[in-house]
Amino acid sequence: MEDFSTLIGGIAGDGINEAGATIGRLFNRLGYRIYMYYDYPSLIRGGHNFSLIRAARRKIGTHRDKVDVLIALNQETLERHRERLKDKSFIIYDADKVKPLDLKSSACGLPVSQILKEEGALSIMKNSCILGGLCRIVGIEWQVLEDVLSMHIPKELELNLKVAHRGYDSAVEFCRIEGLNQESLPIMTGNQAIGLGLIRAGLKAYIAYPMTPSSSLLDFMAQSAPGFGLRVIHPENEIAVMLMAQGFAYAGIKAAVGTSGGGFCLMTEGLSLAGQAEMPVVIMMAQRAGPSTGLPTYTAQGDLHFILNAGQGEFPRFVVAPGDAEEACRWSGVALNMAWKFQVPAFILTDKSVSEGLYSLDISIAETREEHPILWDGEDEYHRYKYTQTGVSPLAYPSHRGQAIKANGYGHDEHGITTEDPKTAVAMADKQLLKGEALAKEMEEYEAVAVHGDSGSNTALLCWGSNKGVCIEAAEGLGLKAVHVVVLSPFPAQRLKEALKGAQRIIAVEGNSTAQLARLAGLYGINVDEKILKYDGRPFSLDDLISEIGRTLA
Amino acid sequence: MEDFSTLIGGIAGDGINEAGATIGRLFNRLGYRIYMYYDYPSLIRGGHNFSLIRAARRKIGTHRDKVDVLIALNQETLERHRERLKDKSFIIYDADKVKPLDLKSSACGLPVSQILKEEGALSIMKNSCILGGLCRIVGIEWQVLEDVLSMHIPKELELNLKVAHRGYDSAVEFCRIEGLNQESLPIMTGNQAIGLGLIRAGLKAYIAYPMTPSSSLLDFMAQSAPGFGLRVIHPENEIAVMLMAQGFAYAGIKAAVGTSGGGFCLMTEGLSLAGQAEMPVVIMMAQRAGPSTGLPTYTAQGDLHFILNAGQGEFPRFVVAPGDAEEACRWSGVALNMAWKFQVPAFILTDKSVSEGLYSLDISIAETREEHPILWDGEDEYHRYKYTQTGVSPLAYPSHRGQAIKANGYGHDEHGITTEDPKTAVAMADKQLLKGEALAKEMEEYEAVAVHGDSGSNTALLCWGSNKGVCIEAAEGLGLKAVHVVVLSPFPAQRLKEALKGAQRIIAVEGNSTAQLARLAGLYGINVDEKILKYDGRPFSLDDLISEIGRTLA
Amino acid sequence: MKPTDLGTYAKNTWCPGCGNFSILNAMRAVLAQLDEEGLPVEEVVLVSGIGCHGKIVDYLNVNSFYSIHGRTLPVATAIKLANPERKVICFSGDGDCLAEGLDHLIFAAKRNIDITLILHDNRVYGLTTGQYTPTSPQGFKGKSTPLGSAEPPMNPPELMLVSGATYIARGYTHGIDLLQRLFKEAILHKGFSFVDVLQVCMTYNNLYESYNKCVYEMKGNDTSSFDEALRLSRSWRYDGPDAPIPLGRFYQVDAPSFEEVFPGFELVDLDEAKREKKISEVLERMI
Amino acid sequence: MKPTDLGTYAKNTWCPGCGNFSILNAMRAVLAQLDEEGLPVEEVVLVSGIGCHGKIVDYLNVNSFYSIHGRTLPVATAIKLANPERKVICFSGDGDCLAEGLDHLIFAAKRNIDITLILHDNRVYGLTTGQYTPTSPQGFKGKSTPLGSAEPPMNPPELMLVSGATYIARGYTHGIDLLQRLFKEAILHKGFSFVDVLQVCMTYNNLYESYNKCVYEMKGNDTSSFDEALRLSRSWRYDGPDAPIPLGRFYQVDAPSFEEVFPGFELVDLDEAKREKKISEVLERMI
Ligand SMILES: Cc1ncc(C[n+]2csc(CCOP(=O)(O)OP(=O)(O)O)c2C)c(N)n1
Ligand SMILES: Cc1ncc(C[n+]2csc(CCOP(=O)(O)OP(=O)(O)O)c2C)c(N)n1
Ligand code: SF4
Ligand code: SF4
Ligand SMILES: [Mg+2]
Ligand SMILES: [Mg+2]
Repeated sequence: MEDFSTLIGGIAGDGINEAGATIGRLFNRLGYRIYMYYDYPSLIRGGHNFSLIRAARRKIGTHRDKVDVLIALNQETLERHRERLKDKSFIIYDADKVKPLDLKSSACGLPVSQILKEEGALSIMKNSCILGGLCRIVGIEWQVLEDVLSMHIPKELELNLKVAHRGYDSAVEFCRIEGLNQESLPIMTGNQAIGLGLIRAGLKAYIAYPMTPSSSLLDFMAQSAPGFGLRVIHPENEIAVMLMAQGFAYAGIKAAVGTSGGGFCLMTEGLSLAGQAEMPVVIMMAQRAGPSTGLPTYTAQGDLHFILNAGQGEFPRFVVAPGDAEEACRWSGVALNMAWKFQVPAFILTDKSVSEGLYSLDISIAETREEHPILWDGEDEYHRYKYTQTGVSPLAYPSHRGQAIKANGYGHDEHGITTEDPKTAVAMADKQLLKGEALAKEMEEYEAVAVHGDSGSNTALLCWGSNKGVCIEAAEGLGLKAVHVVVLSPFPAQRLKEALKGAQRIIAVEGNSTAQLARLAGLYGINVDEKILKYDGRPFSLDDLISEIGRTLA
Repeated sequence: MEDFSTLIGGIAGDGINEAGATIGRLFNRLGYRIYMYYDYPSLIRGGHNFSLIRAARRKIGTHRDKVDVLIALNQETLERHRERLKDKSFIIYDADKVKPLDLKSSACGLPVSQILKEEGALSIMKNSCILGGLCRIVGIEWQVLEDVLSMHIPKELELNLKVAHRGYDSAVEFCRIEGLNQESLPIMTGNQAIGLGLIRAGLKAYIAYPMTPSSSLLDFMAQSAPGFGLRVIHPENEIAVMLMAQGFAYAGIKAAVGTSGGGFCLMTEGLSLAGQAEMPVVIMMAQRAGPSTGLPTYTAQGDLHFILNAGQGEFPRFVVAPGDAEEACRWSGVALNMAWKFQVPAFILTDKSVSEGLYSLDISIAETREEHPILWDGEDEYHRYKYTQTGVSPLAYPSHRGQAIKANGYGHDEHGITTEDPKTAVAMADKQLLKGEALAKEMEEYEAVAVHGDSGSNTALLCWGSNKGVCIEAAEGLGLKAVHVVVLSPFPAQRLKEALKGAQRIIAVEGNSTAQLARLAGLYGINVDEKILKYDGRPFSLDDLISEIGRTLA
Repeated sequence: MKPTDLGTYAKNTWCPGCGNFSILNAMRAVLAQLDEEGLPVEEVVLVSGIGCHGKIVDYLNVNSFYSIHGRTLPVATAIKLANPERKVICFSGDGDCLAEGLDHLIFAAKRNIDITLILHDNRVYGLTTGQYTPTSPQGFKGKSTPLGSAEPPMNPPELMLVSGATYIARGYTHGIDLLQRLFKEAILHKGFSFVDVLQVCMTYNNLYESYNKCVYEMKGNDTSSFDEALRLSRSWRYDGPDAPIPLGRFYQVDAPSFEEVFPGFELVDLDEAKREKKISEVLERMI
Repeated sequence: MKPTDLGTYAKNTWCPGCGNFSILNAMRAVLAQLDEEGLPVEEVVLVSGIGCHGKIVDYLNVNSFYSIHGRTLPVATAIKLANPERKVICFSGDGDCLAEGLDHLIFAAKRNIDITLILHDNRVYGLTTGQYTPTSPQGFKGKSTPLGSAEPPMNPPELMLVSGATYIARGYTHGIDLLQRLFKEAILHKGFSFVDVLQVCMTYNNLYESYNKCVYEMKGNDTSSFDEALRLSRSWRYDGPDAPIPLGRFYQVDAPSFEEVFPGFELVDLDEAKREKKISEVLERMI
């Protein structure tokens, strides 16, 4: 079985996210590639949370509707997800809490509470118990589970192992997941991948005010701070976040910020300052369903044009929307490099699916090395905004005896002194245009658009960001082409046209209600024929998309 | 002479804006139509300010490079503007401050300081003296000046008149401006016109934090508050401004806010709230040269796409960019009506040129009446977000016994209670789409695109906002068509296509460096052939544009 | 009207044992009681921020505006100025009100606008799962500060006192009688009322034990004295966990409230004809 | 180094007689003097907001960041945290710092970060031509409040005191010796220093006469006493024009500053090889 889906569900507080991750790690140890979707409402205890873990031979980035194993920590899980059961699915449940439904599936109720009680274990350890049962049921060797738990359980490992073993012993084998002859890869969320990508490319400071689904990057950075020598700050609000980033940039410290829509709004004034003052800054912007507070823990691709146009006035920006953790890691590094090379704001535009989804990551692919900005040569007088052929002025940071390094958000001359002179205004605007061109030129070297699936097909799915995985699989399954636009600004129109060559029918697949990428492509004369849009806050499953494509092509 | 230009220049603090307005009023009394451009840097005393007042038989909205009369309150004025002199221009100057250049123009130095001293007048009264001289020189009767001064000088009228008469007596007639057989119209700035337009359509509250070039609307509203019963608030910052507007909207009070780019940035989060909570709010957004602080007192059209896309998530909005005071007055009323009819944010997008430019206004054209929103009928239980065919839910404001009126920026159900249910999320997003369609339908009734000049020409100038006036005149002069897009959202693509029918060569004329309207039109398959862009913070003069068109067509 | 009449069909999603339940219950009781006593509940408008606290408006069948993070007060200010008859009550979080929206809080106090602000002061960001807030003690180990926060805490009652608030009190979510008394006083007070509620967050900052040990109710303090209010509000500054923590009313004085002074003239509501006439007059003066 | 060495070619565009000239001159003198005394001027970074005050950075040939309205402090905070050796000085306006950016001011004080903030407190929005600010007296007739503002003023030194600033003083732009003394003290003070400068705006709020009548210099006050500082800072609260106005230092205490405590560990600067190794370790733990 080379495509295996497991769902575990319970209430918030049950640790469903972590339990799902552990299941992913088990499959990972067997050489599978992992994708996990974690679904939870905006509350802390109660409600309904579930993790959908899929394991397959090849790298994947989407989930299936149906599951092979359904793990129910409560009755609601069973009831909500019964539709996901196939003829041969298996149900595992907490026998003390869940009354099995009269279903045709095989099922195993574990006496979880009893085991916990007997072992004197905490309620949260029920996951260990259940996972023990799962391993036995799907034929994963005890040792694999022991290795995983030993690595990832920070507290009371012994007791957890004991409880897990009890679960293992209470169940019987139902099937046997074969190990694949592949090495295990690290598995991580998109946000963790971004963190690593930024750190690898030389990040020295991370500033954020918590906001779902960006907060887990703040967590990761705060944890990584001592090891990597990062300054991690959670200040009073997002305005401060964005302005602090500029203080760091001025001082020569590579900094990034992270937020989501509402928080980003508060950064737009600072963004425009970064444009005028030419401060490099990286913004990780994780989309969620809006407008306003919207559905804070659910996904969307509704902010593309906002990001492309945010901030008053005109200045170039780099925008990349990675489609999975690998891309997130690689392109975050590129974003940091571009920010400093061209002294522009650079966006890593994700959504809840990419930011909080769990993926297998092959670091050899995701590698991006630090590049260093053009520095002042120390000759003559320093001019922060010196005109050059590329529009990029060499950088210097305080302190240099005899030199004043003057950054300025007002209209300014080369030295950084304020001026409202019309000729200088034009020259500085032209400098911005030049930088934009230089950035676009640089981007020609990068694979800003990727073609997947059947490249000869005359039907193409056009997507961006988190829909990469689902579009690739759907395209492969249906013999279509899938075109994934990775860089959104500077827009890779030429590459996109080439990628779409031969496609007579272009279907945009997006997580919004107005087809924002299609709109953007339209600007460059690329017209989409059909649109498949999902805007209920949930990502497409492979099955969703395949049936939508079927409807569209019918 | 039916096209007469006067320039008056001096330092900040000389009252150049008011002096220019007075000159405008003089011509107005003679039946001329007026346009005035006022140029000043961002400082309070000193520097160089000038007003360029143009008077013509027909309505105008642009200035000429050359002037007929140059009034120099200081030497710098003479030197900076000598290029503007024609063979037959006349120079008036303060003889105590200015050394006349050796120019061929006729000139008259008035002994201003001496007169002031003899009359015991304050320094600021020099303008009265100079204006007296001007009237005599261009043959405007004393009585006209006396009328204008009597109406507009709040303090020490007698002394001013005396000083003016001394100026009048010190000069000699050089030419004679003929009165036209037209009535005098009110002359006002774009911002004043907006204020009147909003008040006429039922505005009850105006909230703003000062920011050039929007501040003069705040001034106007604060002055008008007692007479019209307006609540005018200048709170702690723009975030508060935008949120207060929503509190008023919730309570049923029609409110507007005003700002410029940087301040608008701080409103974007509240804007998205207005989208989700369906709060009607009018935003007067006056563009200036950016990015960031940029050139605060200079003009630009650099924020169009920002305005169209600001705020996370997707929701409809109304955006109108009036091209002069008349349009500003009429369309501001429309904006307020649309905001409340469709419960959407409505933008009045101006720039420094329109906001602070002075225009003759024919109120009979600028008239827009208050329309009333759809109100709850009082039957059954009130649901703030009731689904309807147009997506527009009837409004109710507190208080109604037994009814809770619940506004919500979170994802919500019809009643306004938070929910993250996927079906409801889709239904509410569809409601937004429906409102957008209903708004677009309503807009079909409005002249959202205007055609001027030679409608049969196969070359068309395409413009928006403040370039209306200059494009019309250039088109008329050169036998071209001028197409002015007034409404930017919902975009009047159909009307625009019709307007451009027959045009084989479309030239975008814009005050930015990236041709933002051209980009927008491109989305609808309307492709511009050439671009004339000006981004030095100064508006096009008629001569600028004509020579640019010449170059383009060559 | 019974308190239960003020419920809604919304499912309550707070954690079991969360202090917010006390605030909800106390407010429900007070609003029901006030309705009986002549302040009809439909005259009340609730405004909430974003955070666990914000959910309270979903649970009260009362006019409400569920606003955004940190922005209760400007919304509330406009609602009050739209109609000074309304009783406007804000529910705000310590992150919401003291970090994101602090500017508005100080201005509301400065203006002494007649609004009641209930601060759900759990000294943690609840809804974003456990970061330090402005009232967390220095060294607080939250998600964004795993090694302990570097900032000393803010002292909200003291800050409100110097900012101009005219009613300042502190409650605790174990102690619903006091909460009810303070809520009622605050709502009835004319001017800006600030109620700091030590609201226990069970999940991320369970301080029940330490609070239970330390809180005491102030008795007989001179609530008209700035100095005494200052002294008492400074007697515990959100730092050490084991100092005595005063509950009750710190301060209450009478002062002109913003909506009384604003806008500086009698508001008229012109009919269209009158408005047109005035517009003509304005236009006349522009010739 | 002479003060004049610190000039630039930028044309000064303040109004004749503007109090900002005194601030500029005092700062220039102090920086030149400090340079002589061992604080090299290149170690200084200036940050300004937007308003007439902000222009000062154009007139000083010193490292600077001309920021946006209200946002000096977050920029300055990061510059300080980037390198705690730097001396960071903010120039801010009363609109800038007390309205638009008040949140940051209180947090800078709370953190006690070693930054000096000079408040150009002209009690009016200068550059936007004359509106009331948070320190304008109630009833101030500005452009946005032609009938008089409805809000009582804010008292910045008092607010700073309860917020945690460890150096608080007031100067006046007629009195350059005192200004110099205070600037120097403030810059040398370790922790957050707040200097409220009664900066006269000639054009929109000319208070020379009233200030000249009322100001006096505090002598012998106990600047380590919170209570005394509070009393003195409350002795004039920006309202009546004719009360005695204390100038000089209100408060100065020693306390840990933010950059000393932050980030809670020794900052290392890993070379690429070490970084890669650490990354591999992190990845290992993710299998
Ligand atoms: C502008 C903005 N930034 C961040 C968030 C994310 N956010 C939601 S709730 C919250 C923290 C809430 O903490 P607090 O105000 O103390 O409320 P509590 O949950 O503790 O009641 C944050 C940061 C947001 N919604 N909006
Ligand atoms: C976000 C934002 N809002 C408004 C403005 C416009 N603005 C420029 S200067 C200023 C007022 C300045 O007043 P203050 O801070 O007291 O400085 P002063 O000019 O008196 O020195 C304002 C509101 C701006 N630049 N940015
Ligand atoms: S997280 Fe804390 S504040 Fe939020 S509901 Fe749970 S216990 Fe209450
Ligand atoms: S307006 Fe006032 S503060 Fe600004 S430069 Fe002139 S005098 Fe100084
Ligand atoms: Mg909290
Ligand atoms: Mg000021």
